[in-house]
Amino acid sequence: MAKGAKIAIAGEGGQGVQSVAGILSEAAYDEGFEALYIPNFGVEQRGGVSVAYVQISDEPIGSPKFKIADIVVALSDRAVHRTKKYVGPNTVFVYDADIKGVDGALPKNAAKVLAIPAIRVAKEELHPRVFNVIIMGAVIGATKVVDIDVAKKALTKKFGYKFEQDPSLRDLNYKALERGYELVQG
Amino acid sequence: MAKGAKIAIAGEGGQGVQSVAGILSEAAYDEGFEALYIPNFGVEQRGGVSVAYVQISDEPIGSPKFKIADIVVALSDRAVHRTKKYVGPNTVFVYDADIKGVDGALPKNAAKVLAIPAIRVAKEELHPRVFNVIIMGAVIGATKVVDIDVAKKALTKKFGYKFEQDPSLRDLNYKALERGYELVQG
Amino acid sequence: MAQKPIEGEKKVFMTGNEAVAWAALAAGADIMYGYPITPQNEIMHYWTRLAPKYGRKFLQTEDEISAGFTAVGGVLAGRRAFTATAGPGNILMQESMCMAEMMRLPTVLVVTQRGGPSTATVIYSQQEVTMTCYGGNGEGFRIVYSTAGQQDLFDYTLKAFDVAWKYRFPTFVLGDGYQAKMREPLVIYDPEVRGVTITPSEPYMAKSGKPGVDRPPTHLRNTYNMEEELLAAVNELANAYAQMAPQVVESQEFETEDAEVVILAHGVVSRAAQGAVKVLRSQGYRVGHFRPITLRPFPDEAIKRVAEKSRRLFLVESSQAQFRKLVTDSLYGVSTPLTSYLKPGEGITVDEVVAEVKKLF
Amino acid sequence: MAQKPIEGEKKVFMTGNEAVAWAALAAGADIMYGYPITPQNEIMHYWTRLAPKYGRKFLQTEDEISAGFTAVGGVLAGRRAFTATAGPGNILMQESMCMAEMMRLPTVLVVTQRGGPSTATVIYSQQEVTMTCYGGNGEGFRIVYSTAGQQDLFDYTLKAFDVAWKYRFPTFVLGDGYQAKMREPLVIYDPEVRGVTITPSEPYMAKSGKPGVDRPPTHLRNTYNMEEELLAAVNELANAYAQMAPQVVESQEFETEDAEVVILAHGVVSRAAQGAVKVLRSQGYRVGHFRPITLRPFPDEAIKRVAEKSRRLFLVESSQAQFRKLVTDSLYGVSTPLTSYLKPGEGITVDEVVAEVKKLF
Amino acid sequence: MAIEFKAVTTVNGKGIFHNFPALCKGCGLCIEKCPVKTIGWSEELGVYGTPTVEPGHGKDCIACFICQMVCPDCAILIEKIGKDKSA
Amino acid sequence: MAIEFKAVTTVNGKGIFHNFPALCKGCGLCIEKCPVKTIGWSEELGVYGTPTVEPGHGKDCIACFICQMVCPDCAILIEKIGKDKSA
Amino acid sequence: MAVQPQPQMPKVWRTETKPHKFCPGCGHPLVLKAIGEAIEELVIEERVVFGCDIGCSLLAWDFFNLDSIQTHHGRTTPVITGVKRANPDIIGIAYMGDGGGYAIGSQHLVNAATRNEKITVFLVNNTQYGMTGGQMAPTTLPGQKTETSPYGRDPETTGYPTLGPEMIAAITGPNAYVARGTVSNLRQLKRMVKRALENQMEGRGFSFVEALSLCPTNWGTNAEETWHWLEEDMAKYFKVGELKVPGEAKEG
Amino acid sequence: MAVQPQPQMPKVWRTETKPHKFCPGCGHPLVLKAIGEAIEELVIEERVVFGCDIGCSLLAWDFFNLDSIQTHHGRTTPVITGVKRANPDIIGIAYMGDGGGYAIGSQHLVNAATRNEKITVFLVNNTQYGMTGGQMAPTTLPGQKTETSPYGRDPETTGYPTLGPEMIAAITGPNAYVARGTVSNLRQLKRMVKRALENQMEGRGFSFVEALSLCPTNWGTNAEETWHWLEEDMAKYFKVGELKVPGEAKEG
Ligand SMILES: Cc1ncc(C[n+]2csc(CCOP(=O)(O)OP(=O)(O)O)c2C)c(N)n1
Ligand SMILES: Cc1ncc(C[n+]2csc(CCOP(=O)(O)OP(=O)(O)O)c2C)c(N)n1
Ligand code: SF4
Ligand code: SF4
Ligand code: SF4
Ligand code: SF4
Repeated sequence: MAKGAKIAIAGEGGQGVQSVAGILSEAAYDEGFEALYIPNFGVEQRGGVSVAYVQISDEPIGSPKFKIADIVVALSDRAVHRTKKYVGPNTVFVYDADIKGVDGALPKNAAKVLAIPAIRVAKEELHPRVFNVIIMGAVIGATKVVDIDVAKKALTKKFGYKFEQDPSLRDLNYKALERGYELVQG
Repeated sequence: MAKGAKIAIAGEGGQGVQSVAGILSEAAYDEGFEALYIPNFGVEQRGGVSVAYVQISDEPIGSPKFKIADIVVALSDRAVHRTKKYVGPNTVFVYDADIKGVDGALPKNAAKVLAIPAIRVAKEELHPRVFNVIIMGAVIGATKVVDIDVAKKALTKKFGYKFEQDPSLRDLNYKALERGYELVQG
Repeated sequence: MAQKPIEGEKKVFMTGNEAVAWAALAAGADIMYGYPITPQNEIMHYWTRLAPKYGRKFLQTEDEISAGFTAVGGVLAGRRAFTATAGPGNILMQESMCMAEMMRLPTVLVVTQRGGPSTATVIYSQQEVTMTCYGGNGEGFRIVYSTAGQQDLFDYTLKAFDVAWKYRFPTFVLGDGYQAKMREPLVIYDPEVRGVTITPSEPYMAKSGKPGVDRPPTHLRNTYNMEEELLAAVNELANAYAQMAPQVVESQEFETEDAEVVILAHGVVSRAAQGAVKVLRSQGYRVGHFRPITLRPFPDEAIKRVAEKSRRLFLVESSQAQFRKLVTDSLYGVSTPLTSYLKPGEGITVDEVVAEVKKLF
Repeated sequence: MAQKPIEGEKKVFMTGNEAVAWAALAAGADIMYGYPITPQNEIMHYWTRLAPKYGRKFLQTEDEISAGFTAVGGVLAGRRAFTATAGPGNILMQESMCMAEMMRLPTVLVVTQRGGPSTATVIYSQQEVTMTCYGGNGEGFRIVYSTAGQQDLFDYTLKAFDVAWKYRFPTFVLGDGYQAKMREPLVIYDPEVRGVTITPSEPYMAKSGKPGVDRPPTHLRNTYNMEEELLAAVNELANAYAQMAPQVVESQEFETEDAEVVILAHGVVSRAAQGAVKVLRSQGYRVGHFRPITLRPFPDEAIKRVAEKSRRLFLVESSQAQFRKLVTDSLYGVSTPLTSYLKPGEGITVDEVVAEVKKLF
Repeated sequence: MAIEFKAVTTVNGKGIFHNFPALCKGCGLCIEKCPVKTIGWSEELGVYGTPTVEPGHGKDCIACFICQMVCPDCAILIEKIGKDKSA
Repeated sequence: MAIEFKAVTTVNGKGIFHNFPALCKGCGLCIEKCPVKTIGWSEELGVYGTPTVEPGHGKDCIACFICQMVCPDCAILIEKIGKDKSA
Repeated sequence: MAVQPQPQMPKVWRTETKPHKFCPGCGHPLVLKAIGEAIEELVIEERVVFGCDIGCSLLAWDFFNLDSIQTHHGRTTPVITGVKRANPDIIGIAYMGDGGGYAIGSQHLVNAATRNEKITVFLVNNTQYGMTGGQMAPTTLPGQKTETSPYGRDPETTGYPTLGPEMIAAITGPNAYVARGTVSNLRQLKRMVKRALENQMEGRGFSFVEALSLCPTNWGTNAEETWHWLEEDMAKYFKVGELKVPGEAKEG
Repeated sequence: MAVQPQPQMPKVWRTETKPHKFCPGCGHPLVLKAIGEAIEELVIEERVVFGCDIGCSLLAWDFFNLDSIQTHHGRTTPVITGVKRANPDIIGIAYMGDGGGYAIGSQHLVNAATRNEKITVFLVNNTQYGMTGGQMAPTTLPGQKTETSPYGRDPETTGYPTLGPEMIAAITGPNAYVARGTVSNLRQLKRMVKRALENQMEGRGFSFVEALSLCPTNWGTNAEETWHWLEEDMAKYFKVGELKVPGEAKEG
């Protein structure tokens, strides 16, 4: 079948999963892929688990939603519960290692279940603010749908004006992307 | 076919065609006939020609409207124009003799076209108020669907309380009915 | 007050609007909410005159949106509440009726169809079929009786109050301006003397006991946060509807047994069809007539049986194929040729039907 | 101000709501009237940000009834006016759209379908098909484009402004919450560079010259006093509609030529159908897909051709048979067996369609 | 295209009283408002077959124009006697 | 069926300050309204994964109950020290 | 002047459609006379769009030599708002009954007023629903018998009559013109109508005139009783006068 | 008291549905706290029917241990009116946002008020449409940026903020209770809520309380700015206090 990936990323409101999905899909699109991203949305403005559905493909993309993802990333305990259903036998399920009390809830049918210390890395090594960029790196690392340099370009496109003002931000973001990428290798 | 009649009565707002139709159809019903009466109605409260459609039959009555009447009664010039279309080769068309300037408009395809001096009789012989009772008499005379005594009963049922108060009214009404009946015998 | 609106039974000569008001009284309707519109008005006029004598109530609202939603409120309070409307008013009622559909609230709405689209005429049509059966963003989980005259209006208004509460779907009595305004004989009766039972109403809200202590509180909603929740809810509605349908569906057949041509018509047009069958049979034509009484649920099986054995179907209605859509949807796969005679907003007479049907022979 | 909203053409990555706003700008829409509702909101958000830069206007009204009727007012004044809504808002717009239908006013309404019945969900469905095609007390004298993604939304919004004014029927772009909220690539363009012409708008009211002196006054009405007048008016509409239909009707076919099973789907579900055809063909199944683009007028001839030569039809939609009713009405007399897969208010994936279609082999 | 209406004209007191039967619906509003009560029912029938109005049933017309103003159908035209028509 | 919430309790000044992390959404409204500015962010995370609050970041708690009142989530319970609990 | 004396209709009245369709003795045409004369005096025939509601006002759809649109019941305010927003050169008039304005269209009236839409609303108050045959309206007087208050309007269960101009005055800014006139004082009514239109012409804002009117048909009154009901009974509840005049002294 | 200290929620709050679904820092639950406490103090739990609108108020559909009905956007007033008319023993509460009350549902609000319906309306004013993501509302302040007034609300084209209680006070009789409270004075708000309910309980008539509220999500404010917007910016336009108290002295 076509090259590409179906990705579901889920987290709490503040965790920035939608912007990860937006940047990622636009990056893929800029690279010549077909890309489709749709957020979940409901009647609650805040408080529900935020889920982003991304599809990247070298063929036109069919329906905007999918049942089974190639990769699922869950960033909170509620996100783990909410996203289990997108897991199939070929799915890589990534969750944050610091989420407590979800061991019983982790999917049993995934190809791989991966705990990554993204929250900790963000807090201790980099900056909480780039937590979602680490996640973006992780998604790219797990799917390899786009090259990491493309992702950097996309970040620059999105945050260029901020990077201008404070060049250290650029480094921080690139670092976050790379760390995220590494976290899922192995 | 079934015994009965399709009757269209039309006039100006104040001429009382709807009450004629109401009393007549109820009289027929009281006599054991099937009867259906429907008024025309539109967005104008006053001013349009008032048309009453009555069907009397010894079988259940189908659609409430009909295309061709057995008898059409038109009481004003506008009513003549409005009701021409209900006339067919078997229709008796009755109009008031005092309507001016409608000669050209009178239906040419009717079985019979009858001018009756109802307005004049009401004004000169009886009382303008019983004009519509004269018309009722005329309709009965032309259709013979109900007996004139039945019509009298119906009038009494309707105006009984007034007749009690002023017995001369009863005579006036009966007279009007009879005069109307006579007017069409000719 | 304790006195019954109708004692025993009684032959009367009435307009349809009057018959509906009496039927609602006889069915034990507690309260009418309404907004004026022709040709529905006299239902309110009779109701406002009669209701106080029997301890019933009335509220004239600011528009039909409010009439629909106050009626919903009356139902929630556990009362037999109803309303009536037509045309543009029926459009505005769709909002509340869709809510009732989603929440399975037993509202009763009497529709006296008038001309459309838009304000059009205040007189007559069959142009509110699609809207009454499937209006708004609903899926047609409604019960719709299409009446053909005063006796029907009385009988099915009674029945509407029964089935609405028995099955808890919004229930519609679909009449028209002709029936509303014409006078003809009918028998009105106390349902009891005929053994007609009316399912009791009961409160959704403010039942006895302290909510959350003596009993769980009633929490009704029509909004879901996720697609899956909604799908489950709609599927549940669909299943409940499918189970109810066989109990409620009604139709009539007139000389269809050996009919070559079957006339399809509903509501008041069915009278023209019945008349035409009589005339045509008397002239030797093998013609029958099929009349769905419930448009929702539609009598799928009955019509299929009739359609399959006839040579040709002749469909007649006072709208631009609204009834035909119900028929073709129901009959998909049947190949009996279908001829239509459509007169949006105008009455149809026996003579016309006779003339048209003859062309098919 | 004179500057064009889009110069030449441009590949972009956008949500559907953004694409609609750009298309309306590019089509020369003068004014948007609207009331917030999810998932339509961002059309207004983009419009209110962009419009002032190009001298276009916006009015937020007090409700959807007003949004629809103010849009009618804008059209009467001779402007390209439009509005957008969904779900319960679409119910309320039916009143004005029925008036536009009766009076042949070229309104443009973008619908982003959400879950139903009632408030239901703010997300997605195909449950506004019946209402958009035949809503209110109307007879379906409307043009309805069902879009399947961002490119469609742009193209058909442009087209809507063209055909609305060319044929003077209310015109609808029927999208959904998925399309509204998802981002995907499309090309937006200045219609001129593609040779796409947009029929000019012109005033119904306040044309130049003193009315009654220099020219007859415009007197528009939607009310008739007699049934015959109305019948004539509706027949005229029906004729005009029938004449317009062949010019406007659109559909697409995917590998239907030799297909044993043809999938019927519209709107965004067509994408799942297209994907499924690819998968199934690659596995050796002779499967095709037919997609109506205009739901009104419905592509009767095209679908009949396809249906007649296939062994089985498989219909899939995110509603409780609303699309199926259009299909069965169109196909009456055809006997190709039809299987339906209905998921009211939920999305449909390629995998599901593949699995279901396989069951038919 | 100006439509012409035919007047029934009565001279009374200070006024030339024109009534247009094709417009007069016999509502009687003018009768009530006439300060000198000169207006009353006429034999002539109006557009709906009801009586029209004419002056001469009370005191003399004072040409106050009130009846003309209150007629909802513009069925009355008053000319003041002696007033130069061409002015 | 009463639901039990677990409190994180801090004694400060005149108050025993209970915060219920399962309710606290970290909105900070209480922080702003505290007249002695004793409330500040805690390490403990609340229901949405955001920080909860605790006293001890300003002057001593005076047990005025304002924070308890203004919390939209009822995530704070104040007990006045020395007040008889069974009263 | 023609050779034959002709009726003195306002020039914007369309003679081809006269006699009009209003009932004998109806007050609507008197309001339409005031409107017609005001338009003539302001010389704005070319710029006016006249919208009429469903209600007896619909009978005015071809009444004037003015571009006219008959809308839906209660929807004249938004239609005219839409017209005006799309083309501010137009003078938009929304003409309606009390049912259309205070009941089914009240959200439009209230919100057009608070948004200070630059349109003019003329509302005809005849204390009931005329076109549908005389049901209770928000303006029905206490004790008044109508088809839906057959035993008389009971304020305990249905409230007191809506005071429209008072409400509009309460929710509009200083640029709105608000008045209540009566067909029993046509000169004053015409002045109000003119001021209302001027307020729009000068781009100041919303203008609103309620006109107390006559409905002998549904009141079931003869000419004498008709005037009495208007001038005595209605006048008790509905005070005639100007409630808001931008930058000027009020009348009445 | 439980062995473990437990949150001091009003007893009619349903703990099973807490934490509720309102955003962090939202003012709605504060209003619901005032309502909850008032109901408790009046001991009317068994008689209350609580209706909530579409808007963020819908999130309260299972908030209370009260019989509750979530209605349509703007339609809570008629639903509760219908409930109350059908069973006058019920205490009917209609709970809604400013969009639901002053825009799409304004015809219901205005007419329920003039009919003096014996129900209680609580309206939460957060100066925009919360649930749909922050569009302009009738209450949006001049200059306030919202999703549909991205360059700030311009009173010239969109008017000034609707003053709801002032409007209701203008159209109701002496038996109505009308007030504006604020979540920044919860004790006062609760008093108003109580008086409003008492007005219904005593069968006097319509009661209406607008509550100035908080919406940090759509205001895009932190806690400090949130309070500031309410207490400084909103307070400038919306005066807190009682506007109409049947037979009693006003507060504020
Ligand atoms: C949506 C809708 N509801 C109801 C009607 C029926 N209707 C037509 S006119 C009217 C009332 C008219 O009363 P009003 O507005 O006071 O005007 P009037 O006729 O008294 O001048 C009503 C209720 C309608 N046409 N449309
Ligand atoms: C008929 C209809 N129109 C629009 C909507 C969309 N809608 C949902 S909530 C809302 C606005 C809510 O604002 P408000 O009433 O002020 O309450 P808040 O959310 O601010 O508390 C709107 C427009 C709807 N659900 N139904
Ligand atoms: S007011 Fe006019 S219509 Fe009425 S009676 Fe007098 S002249 Fe005739
Ligand atoms: S007000 Fe309540 S929810 Fe907000 S931070 Fe303070 S304790 Fe937490
Ligand atoms: S019903 Fe009343 S308002 Fe309507 S036209 Fe007749 S008199 Fe005038
Ligand atoms: S969006 Fe605003 S009003 Fe709605 S729940 Fe969130 S903070 Fe409260």
